[in-house]
Amino acid sequence: MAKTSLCDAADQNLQTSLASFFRSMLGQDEISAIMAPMRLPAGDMVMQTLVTNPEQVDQIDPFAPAFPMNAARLVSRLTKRPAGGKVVVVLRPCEIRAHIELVKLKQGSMEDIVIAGIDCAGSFKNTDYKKFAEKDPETSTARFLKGVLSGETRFDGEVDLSAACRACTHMVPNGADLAIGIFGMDIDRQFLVSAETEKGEALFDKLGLKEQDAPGKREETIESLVAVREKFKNEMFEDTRSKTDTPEKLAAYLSGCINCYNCRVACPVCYCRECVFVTDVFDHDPYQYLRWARRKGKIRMPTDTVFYHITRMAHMSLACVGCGQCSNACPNDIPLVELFTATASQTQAAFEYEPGRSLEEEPPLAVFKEDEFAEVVEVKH
Amino acid sequence: MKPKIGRALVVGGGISGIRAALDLAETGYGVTLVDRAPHIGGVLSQLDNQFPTNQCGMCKMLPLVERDAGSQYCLRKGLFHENIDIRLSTEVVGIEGEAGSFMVRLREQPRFVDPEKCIGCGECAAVCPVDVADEFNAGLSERKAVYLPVPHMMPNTYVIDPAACTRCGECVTACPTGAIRLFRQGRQDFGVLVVDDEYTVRDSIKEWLVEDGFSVETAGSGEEALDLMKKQPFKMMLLDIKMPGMDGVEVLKKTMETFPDMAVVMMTAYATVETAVEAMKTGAMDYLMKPFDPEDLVSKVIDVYEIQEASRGEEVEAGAVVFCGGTEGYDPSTGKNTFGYKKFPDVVTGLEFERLISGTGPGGGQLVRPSNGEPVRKIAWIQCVGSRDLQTDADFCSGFCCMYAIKEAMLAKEKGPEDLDATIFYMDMRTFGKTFQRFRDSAEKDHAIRFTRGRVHTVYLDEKTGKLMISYPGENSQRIEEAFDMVVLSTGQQPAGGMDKLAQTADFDLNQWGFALAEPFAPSKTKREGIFFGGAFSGPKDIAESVISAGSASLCASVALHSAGRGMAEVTGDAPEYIDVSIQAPKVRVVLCECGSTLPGGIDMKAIAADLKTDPVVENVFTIPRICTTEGWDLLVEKAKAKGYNRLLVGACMPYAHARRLKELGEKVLMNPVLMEVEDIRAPAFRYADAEASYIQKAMERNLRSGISRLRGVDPLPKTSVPVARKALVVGGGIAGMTAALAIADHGYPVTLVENDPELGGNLNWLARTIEGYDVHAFMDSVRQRLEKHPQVTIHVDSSVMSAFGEVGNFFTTIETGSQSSVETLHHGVAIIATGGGEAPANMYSHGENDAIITQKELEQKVSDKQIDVTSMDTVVMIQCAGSREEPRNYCSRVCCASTLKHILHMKKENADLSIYVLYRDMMSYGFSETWFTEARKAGAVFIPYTVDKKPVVSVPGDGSNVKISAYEPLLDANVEINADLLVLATGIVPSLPESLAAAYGAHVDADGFFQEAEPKWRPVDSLKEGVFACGIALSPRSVTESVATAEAAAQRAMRILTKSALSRAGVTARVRQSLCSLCERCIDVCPYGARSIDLDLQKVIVNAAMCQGCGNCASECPNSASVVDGFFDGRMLDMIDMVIE
Amino acid sequence: MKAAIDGSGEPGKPKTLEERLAPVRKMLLACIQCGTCSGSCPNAWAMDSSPRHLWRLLLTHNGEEIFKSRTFALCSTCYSCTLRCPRGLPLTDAMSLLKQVAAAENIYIYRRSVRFYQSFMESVRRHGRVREMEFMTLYFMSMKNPMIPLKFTPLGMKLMAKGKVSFEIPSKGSGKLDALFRKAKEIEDQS
Amino acid sequence: MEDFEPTIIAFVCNWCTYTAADLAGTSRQSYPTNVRLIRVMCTGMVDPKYIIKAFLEGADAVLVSGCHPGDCHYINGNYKARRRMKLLKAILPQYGFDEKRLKLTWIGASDGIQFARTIRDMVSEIKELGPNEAKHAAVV
Repeated sequence: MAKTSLCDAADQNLQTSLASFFRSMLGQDEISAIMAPMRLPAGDMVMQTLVTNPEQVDQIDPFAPAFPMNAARLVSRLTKRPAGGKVVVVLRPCEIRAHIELVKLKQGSMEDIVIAGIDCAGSFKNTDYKKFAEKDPETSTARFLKGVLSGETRFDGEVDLSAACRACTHMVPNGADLAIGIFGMDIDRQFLVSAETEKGEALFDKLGLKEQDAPGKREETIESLVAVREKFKNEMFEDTRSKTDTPEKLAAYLSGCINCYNCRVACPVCYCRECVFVTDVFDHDPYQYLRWARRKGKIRMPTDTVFYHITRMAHMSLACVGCGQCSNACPNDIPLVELFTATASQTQAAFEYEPGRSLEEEPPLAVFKEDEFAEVVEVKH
Repeated sequence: MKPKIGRALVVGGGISGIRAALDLAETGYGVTLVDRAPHIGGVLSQLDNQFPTNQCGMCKMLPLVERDAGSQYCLRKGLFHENIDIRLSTEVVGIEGEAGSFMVRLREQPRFVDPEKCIGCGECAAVCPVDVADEFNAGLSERKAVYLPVPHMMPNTYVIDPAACTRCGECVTACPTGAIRLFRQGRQDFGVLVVDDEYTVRDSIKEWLVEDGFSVETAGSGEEALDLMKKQPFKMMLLDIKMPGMDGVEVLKKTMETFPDMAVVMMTAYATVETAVEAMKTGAMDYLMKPFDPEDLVSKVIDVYEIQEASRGEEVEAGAVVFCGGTEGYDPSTGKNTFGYKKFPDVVTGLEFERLISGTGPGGGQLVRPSNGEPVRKIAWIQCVGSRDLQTDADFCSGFCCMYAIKEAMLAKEKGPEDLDATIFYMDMRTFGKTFQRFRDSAEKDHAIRFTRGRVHTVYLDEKTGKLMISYPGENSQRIEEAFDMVVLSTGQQPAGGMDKLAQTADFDLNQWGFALAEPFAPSKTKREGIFFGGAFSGPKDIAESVISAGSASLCASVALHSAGRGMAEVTGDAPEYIDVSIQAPKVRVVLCECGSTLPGGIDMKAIAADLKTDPVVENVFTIPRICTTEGWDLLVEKAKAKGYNRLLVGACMPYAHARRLKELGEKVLMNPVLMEVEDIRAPAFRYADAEASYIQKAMERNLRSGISRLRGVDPLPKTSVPVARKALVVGGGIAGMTAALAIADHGYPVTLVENDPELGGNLNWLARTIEGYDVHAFMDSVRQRLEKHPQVTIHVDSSVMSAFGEVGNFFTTIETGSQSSVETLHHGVAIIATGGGEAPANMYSHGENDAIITQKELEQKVSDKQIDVTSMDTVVMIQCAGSREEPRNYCSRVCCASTLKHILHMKKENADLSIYVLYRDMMSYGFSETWFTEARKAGAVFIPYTVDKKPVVSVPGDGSNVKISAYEPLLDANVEINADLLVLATGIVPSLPESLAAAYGAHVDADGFFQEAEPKWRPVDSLKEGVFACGIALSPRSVTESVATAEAAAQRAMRILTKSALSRAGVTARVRQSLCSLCERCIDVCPYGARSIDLDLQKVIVNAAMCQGCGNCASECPNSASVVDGFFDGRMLDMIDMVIE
Repeated sequence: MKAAIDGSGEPGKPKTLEERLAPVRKMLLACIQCGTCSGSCPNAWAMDSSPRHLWRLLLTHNGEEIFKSRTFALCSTCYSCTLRCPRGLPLTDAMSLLKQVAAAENIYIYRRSVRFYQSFMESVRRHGRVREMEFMTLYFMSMKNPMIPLKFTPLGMKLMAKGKVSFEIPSKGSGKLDALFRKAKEIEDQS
Repeated sequence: MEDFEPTIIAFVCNWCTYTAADLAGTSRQSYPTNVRLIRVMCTGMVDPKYIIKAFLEGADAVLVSGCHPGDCHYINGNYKARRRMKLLKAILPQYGFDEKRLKLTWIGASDGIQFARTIRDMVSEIKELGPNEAKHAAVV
C-alpha cells in the first residue's frame, strides 16, 4: 500500500503551495533539477521548463489546461543517455504512459528521473487555451479545475476540453513515483501526495511528509468522472467509425492531409528519427505517379496520405496513449485523435495490451508465443 | 567460394549424403555426389513430416555461412552448391588407389532424356502408353515409363525408366525440344556373337535379335567363336556353358584375356547354374537360364547395348570416399508373417502411410482407406515389423520406427476425423533420443493415442464389415480381437540392396547384421583408409543420428584429404572485379527467351517487348530463340557483352537452373550477378494452361515488370566480411572434447582444450569396456597421448571458463587455471562445448542404506577393481530408469540399458548359476544392442516390466539379511518377491553444463540442462548462434562411440568456419541504415540468430553479416526501414506490389 | 542349482521337477513375452491360461504352477506359434516336452491326457495304427472311472453309426514296433 | 458484378509456400489465374506496409502464406508474421477492408493441392464479397 500524505494549500492557493512543495525537493541533494510545466512570462502559455534554481520554481503550473506538447518526448531527450543528475519530472498520466512506451523502445530510461505525476483534469487545444488563459492568466488554472471538477467541459461558452481529454479514462498518474492528487480533494485546502514506488517513497520520506489517508470520496469522484468520459469515448468512437468505415469515407475523412507529418512529429510514441514516409522508400520516380494516374484515371496529389495514416496505425496504435497531440498539431484540423484512438482501442484489445501499463509488458510485436492467435490462421486439411 | 584441390566422393544422396557433401563443400573441398536414383533426397523426398515438429524443416541443413555458394530454396526441390557436382542415376563400379588419391570408376545409367533440353512440359508422359507403379508414392499410384521422379524437383526434368520403357518412340515424336533419344539407331553396329552347339538355339536367338535391329553372328563351338572374334569385333557374346570340346567357361577365360571389355552372358541349364555363378567371377556379366523367354533375352541384350552406348562411364579422382548409401525398407510381403500386407489394401507400411497423407501423395493428402476411399476412424500401428525378429534375420532394432509411429499417429489425429482412434501395438517403446520420451508422453496424454503392449500376430479381413481384424494378447494374455479401418506396419530398416557387391568393390567389411562394419570407437571408419561411412549405411539410424554420422564421416574424409596434402590450396584466382554501377542511374536490358516457340500460340513477344519499353528504366528488349541451348546461351552472352545498360533481366523458364549460369555470365561481363535476374515467363503458360493467350501474355508481362522493378531497386554494396580468428576453443576434456580438439588440430588449426578436472578423459576414466568388449582405457590413452603430443593443441587442465563474449569468428574467452587463478584470455573463432555429464545421483530405492544397493557406475568400478565377487552371489536385481523417464528427469539416458546387458553377460560368464532379474520399463536396446538383449535373455536373465505407477519396492532388512525387492509381474498378475545379494540402480545421466557457460557464448540449455541444439534433426550439434557447437553428453546422453560421432560432427561444423580467413556477406543479408536508426533495438529482439547487437560506444546497431540469414524479420519490425534486407528494399517491394496489380 | 540349469540331474537320482523343466526353459530363454504365440494359438480360447503366461511361469521359475494349468495339454501341435514367434523359439516342441514332463511326474490333473496318450500309443505299438475301440477300451480301463465311458457313449454311437469305429477284439498285436518304442523310451529317459 | 475477377496478392515464403505454388503449377493443379505471387524470404519479412499498399492499390485480397509452425526456415518468423496479421486484422476491417480479404495460411512445400485449393476458395469467397472499393479510389 502506497504511503499517502495530505499537503495543505497555503493561502488557499494550489499553485503557490505546489511551488513550495517542489521547491522543497530541490533542497534534497540528490535532485538536481525539476522539469515541470511553467507559465511563461507572457502568461498565456505554459511550457515544460527545466529548473535548477529553487528561486525559479514559482511559475510552476502543472494543472493548467495547456498541453502544447507531450512531455514524454522531452523526458526521452533527458534520459536517453546519462544526464549527470537526477531530475524530478512533473507529468500528466498520458505523458507518463508515453514515456513508459518510449523506455520499452529504448528511447529513454527511468534511471535518473523521479516521476511526479498529476491527476489530470484535461486540457484545451493550444489555440483554445490562449483564448481561455488570456482573460485572466493568474486565476485561469484554478477556474478551470473548479469547472472540471464540477463536471463542466465547456468554458466561457466557447472553448471545449479537447476531444482527447474528454475521451480519456486514464486520469490518475499510473506509473508515477510520486502522485499529486486533486480528485476528491478540496483543492483550495489541500492536495494529495502519494508515494507509488520505492523511489517515490524514498523522496516522500526525505521530504518528511506525514502519512495521512486519502479522503474516502476520492475513489468515488474518479469513478464518476471516468464513467462520463467512458460514455463520451464510446460515442466518439462510434461516430468516428461511422465516418471512416469504407476506404472512400476514410479518404474523405483524411482529405485535408498534406503530408506535413506534423501529427507524427507531435506524437510522443512516434519515435523514429525520421519517418519512413520521408525516406527514400517513398521517393517515387516521376513515371510512377503517371502510372498510378493512368491506372485509376486520376490520382490525388500529394499521394500516400491514406497510406501514411494507416501505416501509422500499424506502427504506433499499440503504443498510442490517446494524448491528442496529433489533432493539436494538424494544420488542417483533421480530427486525428478520434480516428487514432478508435483504431488503437481495437489493436490494443487484440493483444490485451495497454500502453504505459507496465514496463514489464513487452511491446506485442517484439514477442510471440508458439501457441496463440489460432483464429488468425486459416487452416485447411 | 573457391573450390579446393581436395575432392571427395560421396556415394548416396539421401539425408546423410547431402549432409556429408555439404559439410565437405562448405569446408572448401570439391565434392562429387552420386546417387543411383534419378533424384537426390533419398527416402526423405517422400516424407513431408518429421518428428518432433511433425513438419519438414530439411532446408535448415543448407549452408548458413557463405550461403550464396549453395541453393537457397526448399531442399526437397533440389540442391546445388558451387563445390558439389551431383551425378544422378550413377553407381560406383570400382575404387582403385589409396587414401588421398583414389580413382573411382562411375557408371551412369543410360540417359534417354537430355536434361539440358527438357523443359518439363510433360508432353512425353501424355503420350506414353506404359503404366507402372510409382515408387515415389511407394507403389500406391501409377506413373508412365517417362516420368518425373519427384514432382517438386528442380530442375524438373523427365527421365525414362529403361525397365518399363517399350522403346515405342511416341515420346520422341511428342517432345517439343527434341530432348529424348532412345538409341535404336546404333543397334546394327552392335555386334552380338551367339555361341551354342545346338543349331536351333543359336539360330532362333539370331532371328530374335536381328528382328530387333542387332547384327548377329553365330558359332557352333568355342573354337569357332574364338576364330570369329579375331576376324571381327563384337560387343557382346551369348555363350553356352555346356559344349563339346572347349566348354563355355574356357571360352570365357580366353575371351577375357584378349577382350576384357566384352559383355558375356552365359547360357546355362539348371544343372550348371553353379558353374554360371562361378563364371561371373571370371568376368561374365550375367547368365540366363535355359529355357528362356525370347523377350527376356532380347531385353537383356538391349540393356547391355544401352549401358554400353548410352550410359557413360567415367573415372573421378577423389581423395576420400564417403558411403552414405542408407538402408532399405523392409518389405513385409517377403516375410513369414505378412500381416495381410499386399493382400488387404488397407494394410500399409509406414512409408506408404506417409505417402497417403502427403500433399503430393496419391490421394492428395486425404486420410482415407485405400480399399474404398472412406474416412479412417480407427487405425493401428504394429511395431517391429521386420525388426527385432530373428525369423527375418533382423536381430536388431531399427531404432526409428517407434518415433515415426507416434508421429504418424499424431498426424492421423490431425488429418482424420476428430474422434479418430489411434493405437500403437508395441513391445518396448524405444524413446531413447533427446525429447523422445516427452513426445511420447504428450502423444498419450494430449493426443489420446493408445499404447498397447503386445505383439500382433495376425491381421485378417472381416468379409462382412470390410474391416481389418487384429488379434493380440491382452493384459492377462487373453486373446483380444479388434476391428480397424487401417493398419500401418512399422517396417524397419534393412541393409541396402547390393551391399555385398559394394563391400567387395570398395573393400570394406560387413557386420553380422549385413550393414557396413565400422572400426571400434570410430563410427565412420572402415578398415580401408580413406573410405568412410555416413548415416544408416553402417546401422539403422534416424535423421538426427544420420546427420551426426554424416558429419563424423565428412570430418574423417576431411582429415584424410588434409593429410594427403589436398586440403586448402585454392584452385582459381581472385574473385572478379565487377564494374561499379552504384553511381549510375538504373538501365535494365531485357532478354526474352522465345522458348523454341513452344509457348502457346497467340503470344506476341513483340507486343511484350513494346510494353516493357514504355518504362523509362528499360534500356532495350531483345529476344532469343532458346536460351537453354548452347547457341542460345552464346547469343545471350553476346547481348550481355554490348554496353549501354547496368542491369540485366532474362525472361526464360526455370530460373533456378539459370542462377548458376548467371554467375558465370557475371564473371564474363564483369557484372555483379545481383544485377541480373531470371524471371520465369514460362510458368504462366503452365499455371494457367486453360487460360486465353492474351491472359498468359499479360501474366508474362506482369512477371517481367516485377523483375524490372526488383532490378531497379538493386544497389550492390561492397562485400563486407567478418574476419575469422582461426583458432578453436574446446570446453571439456572428456572423450568428446578430446576427439573434437584432435580433429581440428589435425587440420592444422590451433586448439585450446579446457578441462575442469586435473586429468583429461572424463567418464572414460571409470568406464572399463564396452558391451562389444572394446577396451575403453586403451582407447582413451591413445587419444590422450596423441593430443598431448600434438603441436597445435594447448591443454589447460584444472581450468575453467571465467567469462566469454563475442560472435562467430571472434570470441574472447577468459580461462582461469587452478586455485591460484592464473588467468588467460583467448581470441578464437569457434567454440565447442563438450562439458559432458555424469551419472545421476541415486536418491531412490534406499540407495545408501545398504552396501548391496549400488548404481551402475559403482558396479562398473567394483567389477573393474574386483571388489565384487559374482561367483559367491545367488541373485542380482537391476532396476532400470531409476529416476529417469519421468518428471523432472523425463528423458531416456540411453546408455543404461546397454550397460545392464553388458553387466548381465559379464556376470553370467563368471557365474552361470547367478539369477539376474531386470526390472525395466522399456528396454532401450536400440540398434545392434538388441542382439545383446537376446543374448542376455538366452543367458537366463529374467526381464520383468514395471510401470511408473507400479514401481518396484525395495526394503532393507535391519538384520543385515538380503535386500528385498518386490515387483509386480504383469503377465503373472502377481507380485514377485526377490531376495537380492546385489541391487543395481540405473539412475541415468545428468549433464554438467553450467547455464552461464552456454549463455556466455549466446547458446542455451534445454529444460533438462543439456545444450539446446539449433534444430534437433537438421542441426543437431549446432547452436542457433553460429560458431558455437556442442558434442558428447553435453548434447544429450550417449555412448562412447556415439560421443565420438558427435565430436567429429561438431569439429566438422567448426571447420566450415576455420578454413576461411573471413566469412563473406551473402546477397540477401540485412543491414542498418544508421542515419535512420533510432536504436530502439526491436530488430535485435526479433533476430532469431542473435546476429544483431548494439554497440554502446558507437551508438549503432551492428549486424554480423556471417550470422544474418536474411529472413527480414528485422526489416518488417523496423518502422522506418532503417533496417533493410538487401534484395528486399521496401521501396522496391512496394513498387513490385504496384506492378502486379492491374 | 547347477543341475537345475542344465537339467542333467545327479546320476542315479530321480529327477526333480525343476530338473525336468530345465531343458524346456532353456529353449525359451530368448522369449520376449510379446504374446505372438498366444495371439496365434487356435486353441487359446479353451485354455485356462495363455501360452505366454505359461512361458512366463517357466522363466520365472514357477514350474509347479504350470501344472495347475491344462494349457499345454490343449496344444494340437499346429505350429502356428512356432511359425510366428519373432524369436524363432520352438514353442510347439516346448509344449510337447511339457506333456512329457507331466507324464513323467504323473501329475494328477493331467492324468487323463497322459492316459489318453498312453492308450493311444499302446494301440499304435500293438498294431502300427490305432484301433479305435481298443484304444478307447484301454483308456477307459486305465482311468478306472465308470463315468467316463458313459460320457463318451453318445459320441461312440454316432461314430459307430457312420462306420467310423469298428469292433475289433483287443489283442497283443504283432509287436513289430516294440523295438522302436523301446528306443524312444530310452531316449526320453536319458533326456 | 458477374465478370468480376478478383486480384489476389499472395506473399509466399521462399521455402514452403513458394515451393507449394511451384508444385501446384508443375503438377497441373488448376488454380485460378487471379493470384499474383510475390516471393519473400519469410512471412516474417512481410511488412504491414506491403499489405496496406496492396489494398490501397486495389488488391481484392491479400494472402500471406508460409511454413507451418515449427517449420520456419528462420526458426520463428511465421509466429511473428502471425502477430502482424493479428494487428492488421484489428485495423483494416475498420476501414472497410473486410477481414475475409486478408488471409494467413501455413502451406508446406508438398501441399501443392492445398495451395491450389486455398486460392480457389479465396477467389470464390472474394467474388461473393465484391471488389475492393479502394480499387477505384483516387487516393492512396
